[in-house]
Amino acid sequence: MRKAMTLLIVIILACTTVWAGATKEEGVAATTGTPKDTLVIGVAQEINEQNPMMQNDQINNNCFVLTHERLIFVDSNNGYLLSPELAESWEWKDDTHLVFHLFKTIKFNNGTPLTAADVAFTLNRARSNDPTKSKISGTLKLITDVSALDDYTVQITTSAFSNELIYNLGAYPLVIQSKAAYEDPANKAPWLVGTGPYRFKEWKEGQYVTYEKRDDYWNAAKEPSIASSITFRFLLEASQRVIALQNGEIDVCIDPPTTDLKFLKEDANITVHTQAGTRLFYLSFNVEKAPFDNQKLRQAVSCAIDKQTIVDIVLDGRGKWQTSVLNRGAWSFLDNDQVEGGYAYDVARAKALLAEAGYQPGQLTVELFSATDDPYKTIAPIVQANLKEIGINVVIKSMDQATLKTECANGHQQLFLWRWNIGARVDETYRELFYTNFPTNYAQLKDAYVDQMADKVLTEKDPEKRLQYSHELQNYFVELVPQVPLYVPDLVIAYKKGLKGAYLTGGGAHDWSRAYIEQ
Amino acid sequence: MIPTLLVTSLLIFWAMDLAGGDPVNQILPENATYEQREILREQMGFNDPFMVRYFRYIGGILSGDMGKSYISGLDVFGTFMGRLHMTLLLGGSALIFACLISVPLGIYTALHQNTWKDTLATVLALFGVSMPNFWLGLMLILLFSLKLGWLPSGGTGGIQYLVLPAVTVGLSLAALLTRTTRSAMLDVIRQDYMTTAKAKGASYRRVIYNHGLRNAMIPIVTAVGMQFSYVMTGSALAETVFGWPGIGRLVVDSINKRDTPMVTGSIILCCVLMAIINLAVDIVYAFCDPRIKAQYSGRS
Amino acid sequence: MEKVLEVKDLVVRYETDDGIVHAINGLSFSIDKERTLGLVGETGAGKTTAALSILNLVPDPPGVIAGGSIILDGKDVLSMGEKELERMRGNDVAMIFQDPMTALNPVIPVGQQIAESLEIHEGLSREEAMEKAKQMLEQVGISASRAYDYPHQLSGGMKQRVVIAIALACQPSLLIADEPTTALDVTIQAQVLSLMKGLIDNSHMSMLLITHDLGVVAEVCDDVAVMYAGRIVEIGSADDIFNHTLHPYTEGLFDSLPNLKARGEDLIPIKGLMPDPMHLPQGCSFHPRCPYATEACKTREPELKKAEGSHYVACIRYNESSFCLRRDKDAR
Amino acid sequence: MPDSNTLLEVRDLTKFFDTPKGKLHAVDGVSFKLERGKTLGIVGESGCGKSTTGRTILKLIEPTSGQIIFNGEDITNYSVRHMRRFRTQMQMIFQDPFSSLDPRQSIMQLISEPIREHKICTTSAEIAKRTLSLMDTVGLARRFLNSYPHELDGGRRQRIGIARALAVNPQLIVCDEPVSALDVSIQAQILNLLRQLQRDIGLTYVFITHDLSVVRYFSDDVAVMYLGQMVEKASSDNLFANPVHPYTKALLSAIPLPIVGKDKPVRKLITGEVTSPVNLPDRCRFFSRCDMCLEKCSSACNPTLAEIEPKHFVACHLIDKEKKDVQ
Amino acid sequence: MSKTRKTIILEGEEIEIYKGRSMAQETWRRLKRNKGAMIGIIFLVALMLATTVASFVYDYDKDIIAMSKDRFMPPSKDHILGTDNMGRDIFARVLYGAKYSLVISLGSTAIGLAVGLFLGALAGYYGGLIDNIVMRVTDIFYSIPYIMIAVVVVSMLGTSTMNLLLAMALGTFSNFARIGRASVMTVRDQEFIEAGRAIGLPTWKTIVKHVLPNCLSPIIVQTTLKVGSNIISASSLSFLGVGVTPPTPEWGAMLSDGRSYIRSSGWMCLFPGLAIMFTVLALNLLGDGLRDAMDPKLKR
Repeated sequence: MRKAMTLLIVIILACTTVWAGATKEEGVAATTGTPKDTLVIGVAQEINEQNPMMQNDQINNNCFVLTHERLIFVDSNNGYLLSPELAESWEWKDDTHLVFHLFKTIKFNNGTPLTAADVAFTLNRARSNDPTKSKISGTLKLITDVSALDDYTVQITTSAFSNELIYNLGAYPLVIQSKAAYEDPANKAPWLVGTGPYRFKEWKEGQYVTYEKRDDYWNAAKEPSIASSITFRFLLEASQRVIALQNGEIDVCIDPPTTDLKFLKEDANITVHTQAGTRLFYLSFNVEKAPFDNQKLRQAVSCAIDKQTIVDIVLDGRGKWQTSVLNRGAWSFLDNDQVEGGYAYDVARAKALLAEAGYQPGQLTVELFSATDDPYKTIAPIVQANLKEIGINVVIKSMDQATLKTECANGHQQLFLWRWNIGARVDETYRELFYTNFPTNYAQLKDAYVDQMADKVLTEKDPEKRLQYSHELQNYFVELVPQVPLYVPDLVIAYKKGLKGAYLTGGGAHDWSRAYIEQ
Repeated sequence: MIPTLLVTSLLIFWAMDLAGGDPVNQILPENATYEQREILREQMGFNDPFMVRYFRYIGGILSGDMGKSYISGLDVFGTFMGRLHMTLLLGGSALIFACLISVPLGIYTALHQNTWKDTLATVLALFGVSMPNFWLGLMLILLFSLKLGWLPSGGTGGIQYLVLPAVTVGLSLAALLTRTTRSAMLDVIRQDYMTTAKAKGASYRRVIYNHGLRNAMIPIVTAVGMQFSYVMTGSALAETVFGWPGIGRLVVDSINKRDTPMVTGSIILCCVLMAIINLAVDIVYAFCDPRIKAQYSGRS
Repeated sequence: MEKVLEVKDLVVRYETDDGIVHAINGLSFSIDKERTLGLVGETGAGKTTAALSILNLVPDPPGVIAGGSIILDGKDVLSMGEKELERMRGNDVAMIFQDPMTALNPVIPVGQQIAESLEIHEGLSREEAMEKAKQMLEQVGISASRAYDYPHQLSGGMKQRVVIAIALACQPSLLIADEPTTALDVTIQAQVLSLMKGLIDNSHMSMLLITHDLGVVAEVCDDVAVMYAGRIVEIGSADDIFNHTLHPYTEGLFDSLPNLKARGEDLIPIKGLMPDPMHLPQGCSFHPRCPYATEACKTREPELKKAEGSHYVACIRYNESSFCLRRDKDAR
Repeated sequence: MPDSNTLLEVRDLTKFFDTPKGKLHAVDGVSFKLERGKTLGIVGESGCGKSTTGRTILKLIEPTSGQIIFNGEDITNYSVRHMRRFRTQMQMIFQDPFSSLDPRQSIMQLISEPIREHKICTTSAEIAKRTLSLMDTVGLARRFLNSYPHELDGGRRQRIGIARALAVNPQLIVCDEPVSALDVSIQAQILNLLRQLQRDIGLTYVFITHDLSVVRYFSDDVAVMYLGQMVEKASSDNLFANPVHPYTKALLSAIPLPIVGKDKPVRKLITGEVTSPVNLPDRCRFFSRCDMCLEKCSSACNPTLAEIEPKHFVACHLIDKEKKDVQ
Repeated sequence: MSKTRKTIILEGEEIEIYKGRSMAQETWRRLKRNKGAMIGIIFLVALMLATTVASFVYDYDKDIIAMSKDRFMPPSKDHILGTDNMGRDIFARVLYGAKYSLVISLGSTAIGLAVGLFLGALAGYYGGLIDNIVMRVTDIFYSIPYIMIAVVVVSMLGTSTMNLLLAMALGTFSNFARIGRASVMTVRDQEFIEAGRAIGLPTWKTIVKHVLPNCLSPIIVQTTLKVGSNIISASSLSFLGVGVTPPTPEWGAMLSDGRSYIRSSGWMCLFPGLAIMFTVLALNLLGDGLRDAMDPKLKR
């Protein structure tokens, strides 16, 4: 008995020690009674990469905007207007030469000044096909060379003119990094050296990542005034984020579940912010594989899907359904009333189209590939029920996103649910989703007209014509129906009353660097 | 132990290999070029035959490298270790909580066998065993976080963050252990040596605690040892429900993301962990049972 | 002579789910100072229950002591409080159990198990008690160095010696031994019996020896009580019982023993089986098996009556002057 | 030339078990002959190998070495399949009537199992008839036909065991402590039954027990075993009247006799307990407990059985000494 | 002993015999007196009946997966358990879903039982090398928390009801192998097995006629309990998203769906959880009752 008691005491002591240790470590993140000058943001995902050009995930990009800067700033909330960030000005010298002039006062967070050499280094490294250096070379294929003309001038040589190259340079993976840092063998994490107003402090795997304010930020005009540190807490479960917000553990809650919004609205301390989003969820076909190589059948499916109900069920009405394949708000985007014809929800028409396609109701059984997580697992049964109404039986195959991508890339699917979120560059949408033999062309579309029009949209310098091409292509897709665009959810963010200075975009590329809470 | 781990690693490696999902899709963004995909495949040796990859992996482990996550690029061993203490903290607290409840309750019910108190406690324990613990977790959140607002619903931090997950895992464990303790105690009570002790004139307390519990400890410790894998399972669920960054959730998340190195590595490390725990249980066991101690010390 | 123990009209039953087991139905006997009483009976006669009753250790539930009295040194055990009982057990009355394999606590060193009694009753410190325990071990023929051994390290005979040491540790005035040698081999049995006998004689104790083996009784006991279906059917000195048997059941037991027969001679077993203690027959519970049974035996329950001296018998037919057992007939 | 009257002959039978601690000498060089219709009693304390001997004779355990000759046929190396034929000729009655009967089978099933297995009767009516007649033979009331073992007492269960053994009309029955779990009155009933069966059917018994009084009463010949070896063997009367081996003497003296007062022999106790039969040295196994040992007992090798008078065998160095003394 | 007698005619002869009670009959007799077990049985029978009726009354396409406008209706007269996020009646889904939960748990237990018992019996009866191999394999599956095995297997084979069933069978079999081995080893050493050999029964007959029937008690009890715990496991896996495919009304999947709405529509979580709990409770009550009824030690 004594021995057992001793043992028990030892166990208890051991556990208490671990406990105490853990508690101490957690102390940093313990945010009860948040001081005013810190900002804690509850996010739905964990960051997974600290080197900007090794990734392209929204959550990471939200962090890089704090620590790094791009050449130019693309204002998603303002018609994708370009403004200076690191580059004071820029111009196309001819069809293949783009020149940037940098500000001259920029300093990295390790004190070294930023020069054209750093920009050239960054862009050239990003162009590398070596996956240990860069994983985003796919977006820079047009570039043939980047060189520093002098300390503050960079010249980019391209193989052809592109309307959208400049937008690529405004993407977060292409934030400018320090050449010197990479060349310093002592620096084990050179990618942490950036010019942004914050610097990386700590990433506690599975829990949070914290950034602290720099004292020596170069751009006084954009200098953040309040938050001395910004923490992203990874609260993967939506309801938890809401509760955490209400309990004051976090100041901002990204993507609160729509069903909980009424509780947040009742809460006097909380503001619910809503704005139009850009991320498109769609139902797509494998147009190379029976039975959806049949255009009429695809049109029938398009007519059978009750998009508004999906918006109601999945988003509690907070979203818009659409017909165009482009992301809402993108340049040249055609809203539902601007589309010619189209195949909107109409069961009778769907049945007629099904008959036209040569199928009897009940004759067809198809597989729908869907990811196991939200919202796909909710959309899939609705699609199933919709198609059931016109006599198409759907068997849902659930799989994780990785498998889904592989399966779709290999063309095993008949129907699948997926998403797309590109705002500034419509060419990427046309090219990556529909261009013949493009790796991410999961619809397996091979259409010469589409390819030709996509190329035109990319290179046409006459804005009028370019717009027309894009509209034509959108209308063509509406008729071709390689995918049934479903809806774009609104961006919903809940935060403490008094939050100011946050730059929020419908696509999710938020900038929190100047956010603070007014007491 | 070593062959077991080898077979386990082979099985897991094979299973993860068969599971769908191209690792290149995990590592590269969607718009990566064919060219870059091929370079990556070559670099990572994805094109090699299965056994080559497996032995390379084992070789890596032997040289202390368990690989890097496809998703976060972090070192697998480091990530696992970084989360291990969270799971140990949760599992340990749950176990202590369970023991503190179940051992006294089990003894009490055994001593009051077939009275209403016994029936009540037994039925409660049955309810505890019958509850899915993730559901219990949800209900606890509903009550203590949402309705009462006493405790945080998830995440990490001070002790208040530990309470709900530990209770969630601990309650069903407590229910199980109460039943074990009760039946162990009932078994012991029937033994002749208990009558011997009573016949010696030992007081009731002495008989129960000095003679009874010491013997009942043996099956109880066995049960606790057997329950470690249950604790891990329970933790995996509770960690998901409460957003507790432990290894259970790590494995589940990694599988959902097809993070093969993380899954393989974590499961192998889990096995090592279980082996260590089993060893610890054996040692505790030897403390409780001199017959086993004798086996270890070589006396008969 | 002074009586150490007097059991009167004891009734014990077990109330189980399947019915009421009438284990003891009016048991009466007594043990004189420094005498050894052998309680003989077959399985299910209620011997062990009788022993447990004396220490008030009948498991409750399902056991119920429904009546009677057990007077120990002038005090009724059945009306003692829990504290009083604890003081009595192991101190005034000690018990040795049938199976030494299970009677010892497997997780406590044997020395400590002996010492426990001493700590409880003599108020000795742990060390003193252990010292005395070692002496006790030597007394029962085990080296003191084995005091720290666990039961599983000892052989069966040694375990039973330890059990005896535990029982004798506090010099009780009465020792109850419940089949102390049944589980042992015959050579060990002889050793243990002689050890017990020696210790009891030396320390002037009384003993209640419960056994089914008439041979053991003949070796050890001064007095013998024969039990059947929860009652004493015959009680008297060893000589009375062995050489002047009066009850048909006792006779049947003797006739069943092969050791008294010549080879080739048929045994004369008692016909039939022990009655089911849940459904005891009316009248004399032995009548269905008794070769001498009459109609009267089926209805009347015989009382324990004095035959001569200390010899008592419970048989209706004994009162008939012409009645004579076969054994006696043969002897004549 | 096999002696036609000899039913069973065992020559130098040995069975070792491998245990983690070493070689366990369960049976070590046991030899005997058994005539038809006779009973050989094997006595010894627990762990002396008497049960193993019984089981090895029936080849329920494969012997390590030695010979078993049954009815003139050497069955030592017969396979399990081959042995099935002999199962009708040699049977066993087990010690524990509680564990030797499958609790899930009714009496009918239990008794008819060997009948069916060896196709002694084929039609179900015949089987039933034979089962009932067996029940009559062993004195088991027919009304128990559909009962289950757990509903019966020990004596009746043992009768089932006997009926099962008898079902195949065997010539030899090995009885492994058939009465030690029973009360005296029941024990007498079973012993009577076994004896009556021997008389009626002419059965041959190997009667294994630790109870010397039973063996004296029941057996024609008695073999005393100690730690796997036979130390003395003689006819029952001879052995009990004139025990020679110190162990036999101690054993006989240890029996508590139910006699009070008259001519009671003085008991002689031996010290110590049976040692473990693992890794035994090659010397007299009784050496450590023997109070009569000679100097050479500590050094000399294990004594072998020697015939000191007709049909009286003893394995002891004392015999040699006596012989020398005589010389 | 049973007082009931009956008369049979055998060979033209009339014999009055006791109507013996086999172990099964005896168990049933004792089980009938166990209130908890009877409640369990009644609940289970009622549930099965209700499920059978439900599959006739409700149309899968119309009542189980079709959407309606009545979304998030709290429990009311029209929908006694309310409706879910797609306006489907929870009562219908819970009843209909019992089928999935029961089929998955029964199926996985049955497969696990068959495989585990076979391996366990083999290991237990023959011992030696076979025992060693079988036990090492079971050890592997025993030391990894079942949820990890199941998640890996499901992700390897793909998400479907059948694969879920298989994955859980894999987590179950080691349990049965252990129990099968232990009980076969206990029975193997009993004298009646030797008695069977003595009358010349071949090994396979001994195993089938004597060993297996006598191992049944612990196995039946364990099976009952395992069916219960597999219901929980299945729902845990569905909860983690590796269970059945939507919109299958499996209880765990319903819980997982309801989890997002726990705050606004708690009934979506409450009722499937209660359904799991009561079903498992019923199975546990039955299992406990069986254990008591089959264990002669506990006979009072």
